[in-house]
Amino acid sequence: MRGLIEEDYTTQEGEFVINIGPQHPSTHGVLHLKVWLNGETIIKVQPHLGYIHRSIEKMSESLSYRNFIFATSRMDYLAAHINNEACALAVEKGLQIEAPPRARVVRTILAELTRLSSHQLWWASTGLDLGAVTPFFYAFREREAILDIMDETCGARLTQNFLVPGGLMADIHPNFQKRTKEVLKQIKENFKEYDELLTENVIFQNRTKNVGILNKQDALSFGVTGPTARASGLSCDIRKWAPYSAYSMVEFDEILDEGCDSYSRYMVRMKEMRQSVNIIEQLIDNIPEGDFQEKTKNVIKLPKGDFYQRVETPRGELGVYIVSDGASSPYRIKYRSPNFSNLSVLPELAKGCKIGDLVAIMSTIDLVIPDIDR
Amino acid sequence: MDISVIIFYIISVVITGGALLAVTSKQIFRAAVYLIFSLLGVASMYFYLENNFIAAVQIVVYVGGIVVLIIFSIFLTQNSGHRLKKPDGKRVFFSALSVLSALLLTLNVIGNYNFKSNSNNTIEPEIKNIGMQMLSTTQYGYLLPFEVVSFLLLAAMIGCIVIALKRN
Amino acid sequence: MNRIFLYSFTEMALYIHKLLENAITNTVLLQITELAIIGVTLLISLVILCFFLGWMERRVAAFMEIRLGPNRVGPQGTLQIVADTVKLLFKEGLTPNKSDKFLFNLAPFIVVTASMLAIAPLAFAKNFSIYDINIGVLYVSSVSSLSVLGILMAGWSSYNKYSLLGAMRSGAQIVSYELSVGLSLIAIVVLSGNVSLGEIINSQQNGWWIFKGHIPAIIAFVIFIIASTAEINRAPFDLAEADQELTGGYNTEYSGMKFAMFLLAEYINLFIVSAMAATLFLGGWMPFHIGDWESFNKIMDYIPSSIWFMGKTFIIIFIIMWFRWTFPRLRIDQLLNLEWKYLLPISMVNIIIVTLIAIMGWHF
Amino acid sequence: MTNEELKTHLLSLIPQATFVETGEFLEIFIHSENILPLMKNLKDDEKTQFDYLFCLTCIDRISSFEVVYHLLSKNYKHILVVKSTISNIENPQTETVSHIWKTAEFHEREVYDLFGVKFINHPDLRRIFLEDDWKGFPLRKNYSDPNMIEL
Repeated sequence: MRGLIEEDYTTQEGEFVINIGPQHPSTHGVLHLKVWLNGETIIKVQPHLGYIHRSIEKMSESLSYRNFIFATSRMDYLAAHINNEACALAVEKGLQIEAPPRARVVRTILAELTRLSSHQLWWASTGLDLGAVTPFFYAFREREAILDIMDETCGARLTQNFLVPGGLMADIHPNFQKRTKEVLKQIKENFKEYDELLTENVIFQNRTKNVGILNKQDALSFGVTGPTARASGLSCDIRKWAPYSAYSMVEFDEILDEGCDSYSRYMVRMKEMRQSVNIIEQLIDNIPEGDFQEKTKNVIKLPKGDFYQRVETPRGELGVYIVSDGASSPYRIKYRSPNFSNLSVLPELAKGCKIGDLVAIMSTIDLVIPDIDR
Repeated sequence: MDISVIIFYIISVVITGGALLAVTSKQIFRAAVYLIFSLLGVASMYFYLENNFIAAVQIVVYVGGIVVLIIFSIFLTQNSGHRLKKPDGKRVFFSALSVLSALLLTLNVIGNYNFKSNSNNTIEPEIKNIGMQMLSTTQYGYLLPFEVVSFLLLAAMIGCIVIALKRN
Repeated sequence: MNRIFLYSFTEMALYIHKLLENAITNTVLLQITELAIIGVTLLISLVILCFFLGWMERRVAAFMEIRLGPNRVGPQGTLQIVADTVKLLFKEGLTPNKSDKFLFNLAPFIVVTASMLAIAPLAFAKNFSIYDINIGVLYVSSVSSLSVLGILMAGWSSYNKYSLLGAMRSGAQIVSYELSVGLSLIAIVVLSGNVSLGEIINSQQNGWWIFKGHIPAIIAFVIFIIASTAEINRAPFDLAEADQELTGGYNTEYSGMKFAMFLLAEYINLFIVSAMAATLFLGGWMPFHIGDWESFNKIMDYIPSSIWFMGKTFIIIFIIMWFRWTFPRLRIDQLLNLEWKYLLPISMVNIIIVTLIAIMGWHF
Repeated sequence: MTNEELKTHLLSLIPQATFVETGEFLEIFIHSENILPLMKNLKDDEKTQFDYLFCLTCIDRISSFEVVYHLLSKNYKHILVVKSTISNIENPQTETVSHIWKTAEFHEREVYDLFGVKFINHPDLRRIFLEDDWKGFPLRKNYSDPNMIEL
């Protein structure tokens, strides 16, 4: 058994160990945390990973450059499109081509829709983790509408697989613009409900404020990215640092918060949703006409060398590192997944907290386990 | 046989059975649970005697309060699930001796007490009367014991707080 | 006895009593039969009540969560809960291997029995209660403190750390919140000068205590609702179960009918708490009366007393359900802080004010 | 600093290092023995300030292992890729950098798990994904498993 050797459970007087996970309502997947407790207070947390390791990196070594993209949809399944985008961009970097403007704009819109739906799921599950069941259904109302748009255009709701190196797999659905605008209108109206239901709730604020303080130095040192790091005042938005796709065409703010606690992580995501709406609004009426795909060879071969592409997923910085030896499939692929680094800071944050706080911290870090295990 | 007699015997069995099991049980948590049954039996005996107030107080104080505290301290000590060791002979002997002398004393008192049947004029233990008695300063008033007990409890509470503060 | 109300429970009870008296001559047998009838009727009506509360909770939850809730099994989904019960009946009641099997199996019964005991002095309608004990308020609060023992037992005997943690939490929680519940009950006892539930209801002939007792009575009512929600382990104070933290707390290891017993106890407790609030603060079965407005009071009297009682109780039940489906859960230290730093001091001060009001006769 | 300035600065630190500039980022090749002083310098030096290790991985070059560090400076916004070569393929070892960047702790565990590269002085070097008794290191090129399906 992994790491469950007898001496691992040694405890001091008055301490005991509980296993949170691999099946536990608040771990959102098969994450296994071994928690040393003194009463309700956490002394130490040790994550155990790998319960759903599917070796996507090894698999990709024998897949072609067209096919390996689709394996990544299963990594961070809440941001499948953005994972695909990272891979497509990395291959395009190797081929030294650029997707046509139409493809780039559509990619960005889809990416932001993905971000919205991902953040909505996060909001839903945060409420659920803290014991409020109702937010779940309110968030899923909008998420469903977004997934319906995905369904119409990409043909799939969760694992879109809509991208190929060089552009999009197909053109957008005729209804795409109309329905997106409808959804945006709906979302903007319902932000009020989100705030009334959870953000302004006194119990919620007490549960999250001053809980799980992550200072800026630690965030940087642990490689924490995404909203989790931005809530500690660490600027790390790849959309600003190294703009890709159509992000250089739009104006938006990088949300930073100096609160460092769970509540500011929450607020950063809430504000980010509004920014995403803002980005989509700027692009949705300006989708350029033209090709949606750059012509590529049937069998793509990348030149010898390394190609690294960073993108901003809803959970942080995703890096795709392709090492090519000139063949038709990558020599080595590395996914620098945001959740892997974000998880590494969890033991640090949870020290001295209560069990209830651990749940609050986990949900505001927003872990997606398949992305950790890959 | 009247139904009240049946009820009386049922309650008696619960009290004595609970008490016996509580002292003979090998597991400390189970002993506490049997103690609950015994105390509840006493409470129902009070109900049976129509001393409702005393019965309710018995439940609130002993079952709801003291036994819960006992169970809590059992939880907090380690090895609460383990079986207790058999006590050594000397201890058994002296325990038996003390129990026996207590039994003899009780029997003696009961035997010498002249029970009067006063079923004709039952006293209604009104809460008002109890309250008045509790706070009266007359000859049979309980104000002094009442105050002494509350002072003792206050001291115990302060002591608890001091101990709890020291640990941090 | 007012003959207008054909559905008076008292009439029914008397009728059955007379019927039995004629049939059975032996007094012992008669008493046993009547006890058995009361017991069985109580059990059946409690189970039906819990079915209804279960259905109501689902529909209320669905209403809050913009969805439909059960609406297929039976009219408006009313039979859904029956179907669930049948499912639970047929499920295997697992007992963990290393658990203390005797206590593990005993615990659900203790919890259910404790909550069922508390129903005895409640007056469901005019002159209708199982046993109008002369210390009703004290009795209810003492008997309801027994359920914590069942929970502690369940948590300890499961041989599961989650269960143990849940039991510890619930123990700390119930013991603390009992104080506030008790103090807010005492507020009404002081105002009415009575401990018997029947007498307290009668004292509300010319107005309910929540109106007669000025602001202190309202404060006591609010504290009672908050503290008793905590005492019956319902969200946002459901730390003992806390699915997201302890995967179910003290009832993690329970399944089948034994689990259903905990559910049953939860709903009975919910009902008792609401009924107590309705009885003490809102006049129980007493219709809405205003001072000496004779004609208005007469009109109000035409609504049957059982409907008054149930109406008030279910309004409070709805409020407590409303809490559950909108609030996040508190943390354990916040929970205890709320009690010891806010509710308890407030109710202590409140009780002094109430006593002053009662002595000076300032209440109506 | 631009890539050129960075290059001259680094050459003053380690004269024997080689550079590749064809890719997107500047890459520096060094031997694994020199890794620790260089990394410490890169992090602490006022001029470089590489305070963010955003990727750490390994490549099996069959004749050697290559540990790749992607470094970024939040202050100067320059990026450097450090590639350290481990020539001992029988028992690959290198110094840990987990005390310089804490994120390296998990990433090095991953590399150890999948490549078998040992990190000396690592605080908690255990397998991270695979079971403790797993045979072999899956991401090595010579890894084979009877249950593996050729695609």
